[in-house]
Amino acid sequence: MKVLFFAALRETMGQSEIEIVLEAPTTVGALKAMIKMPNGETLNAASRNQSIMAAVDQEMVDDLATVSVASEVAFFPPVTGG
Amino acid sequence: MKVLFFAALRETMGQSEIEIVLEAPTTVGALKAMIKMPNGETLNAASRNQSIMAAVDQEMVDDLATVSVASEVAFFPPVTGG
Amino acid sequence: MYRSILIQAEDFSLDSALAELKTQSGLAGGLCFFTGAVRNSNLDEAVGGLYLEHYPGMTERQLDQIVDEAARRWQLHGVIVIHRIGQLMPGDNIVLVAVAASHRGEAFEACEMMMDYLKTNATFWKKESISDGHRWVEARSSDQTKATAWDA
Amino acid sequence: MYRSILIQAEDFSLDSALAELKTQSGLAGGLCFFTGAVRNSNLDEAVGGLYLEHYPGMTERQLDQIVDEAARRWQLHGVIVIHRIGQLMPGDNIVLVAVAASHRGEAFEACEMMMDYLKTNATFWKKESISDGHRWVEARSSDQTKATAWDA
Repeated sequence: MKVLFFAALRETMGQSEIEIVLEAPTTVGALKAMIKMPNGETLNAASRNQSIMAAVDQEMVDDLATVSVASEVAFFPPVTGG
Repeated sequence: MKVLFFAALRETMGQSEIEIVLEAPTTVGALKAMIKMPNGETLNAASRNQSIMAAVDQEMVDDLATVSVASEVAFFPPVTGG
Repeated sequence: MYRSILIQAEDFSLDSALAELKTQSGLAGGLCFFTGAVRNSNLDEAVGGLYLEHYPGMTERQLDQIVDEAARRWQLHGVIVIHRIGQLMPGDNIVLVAVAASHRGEAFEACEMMMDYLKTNATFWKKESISDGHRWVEARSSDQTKATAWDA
Repeated sequence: MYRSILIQAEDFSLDSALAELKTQSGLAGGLCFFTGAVRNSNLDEAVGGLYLEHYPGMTERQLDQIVDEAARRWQLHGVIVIHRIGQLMPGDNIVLVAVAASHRGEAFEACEMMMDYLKTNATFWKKESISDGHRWVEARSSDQTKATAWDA
């Protein structure tokens, strides 16, 4: 499955996209605990100090949402368009 | 002094402007009782069946407003711009 | 605050109004525009055109007072009001109220208030061409209700 | 109801949007437009430019859902949403929301709701150029408050 990062979080991660092979469906929260930032902190830990939004298959979701082995997941800061 | 008519009232009056010589200041209501429409009815009587707005020196006023001997008075239906 | 009030037979351009507000009133973040256009029917009858009459002098004063009131209520950078007069056809623009403000909420509110006040306070009258002649458009009580609501 | 949703680097024209709404959505009497423009300062610092990033695919879906919600709430003839991406300069247009409706109150409300939802739900991010480099613009809680108010 594909994980995308946008804006400030993309810059923090140093990349816009990573591939993760899931053996079984999981949750957004569990996925955040698996992904490490360059400073070694997990996304899950980082989201205690900064707001990190999540989307699964291009729909806004919370940490309890299901991630399938083929989902497109994205993490990003609160949006600032308009 | 000058009395102006606009829109449907101008058409009813058959003219857009009349001159009235006032010997002393009066009120809008009294002026309406002096002005006759072509059918013989006064503006005052007509205003029982239709809404007639008044302006003195280009400010919206009611029947109690003062009309001086040199005022510009206008009568017209409710406005419909925009 | 920049202001421009025009009563004219000619059409207007929203892009020009936008450029004018940006040039004349500083770089406001939020710009709201309202345009009223001639509809092709009214009260279930086809409308072939609209003639707009006004009270020269008084109309400008009334519009100026409406802009004053908006400027008193909200922090605005600029306001443009353009109202057309004379013979118009279905689809033609009638009126433009354009507002520049720092915050979009203020731009929306000021624009809507000015339209509501303009509808009930500016000395314009519309005469419609219909199949069997002409008729003067009647004022709607809903417009009066909307305008009065701003005073609550 | 006519709808057009565009995400583009190019500038847009309000006059073109007005003509498009008139042509595509029938002769609506009331047309409301909101345009957001790049300001030349933010948080008391001069801003030299703005870079707009978005999430291709998801942004279009979100905007489509926002238009759905407006169409569900109000009787609208047409909606155009255009949001620019890429590098913009102070004074440049960022976003256009244009609404055609029979009644002006509906045009104003729908336009403001879509702007409020767009601010909090559409996947765009702004990065400002300031004197000592760049900074990502932070979301404002006031925008969240405004968007949430529509659900009350």
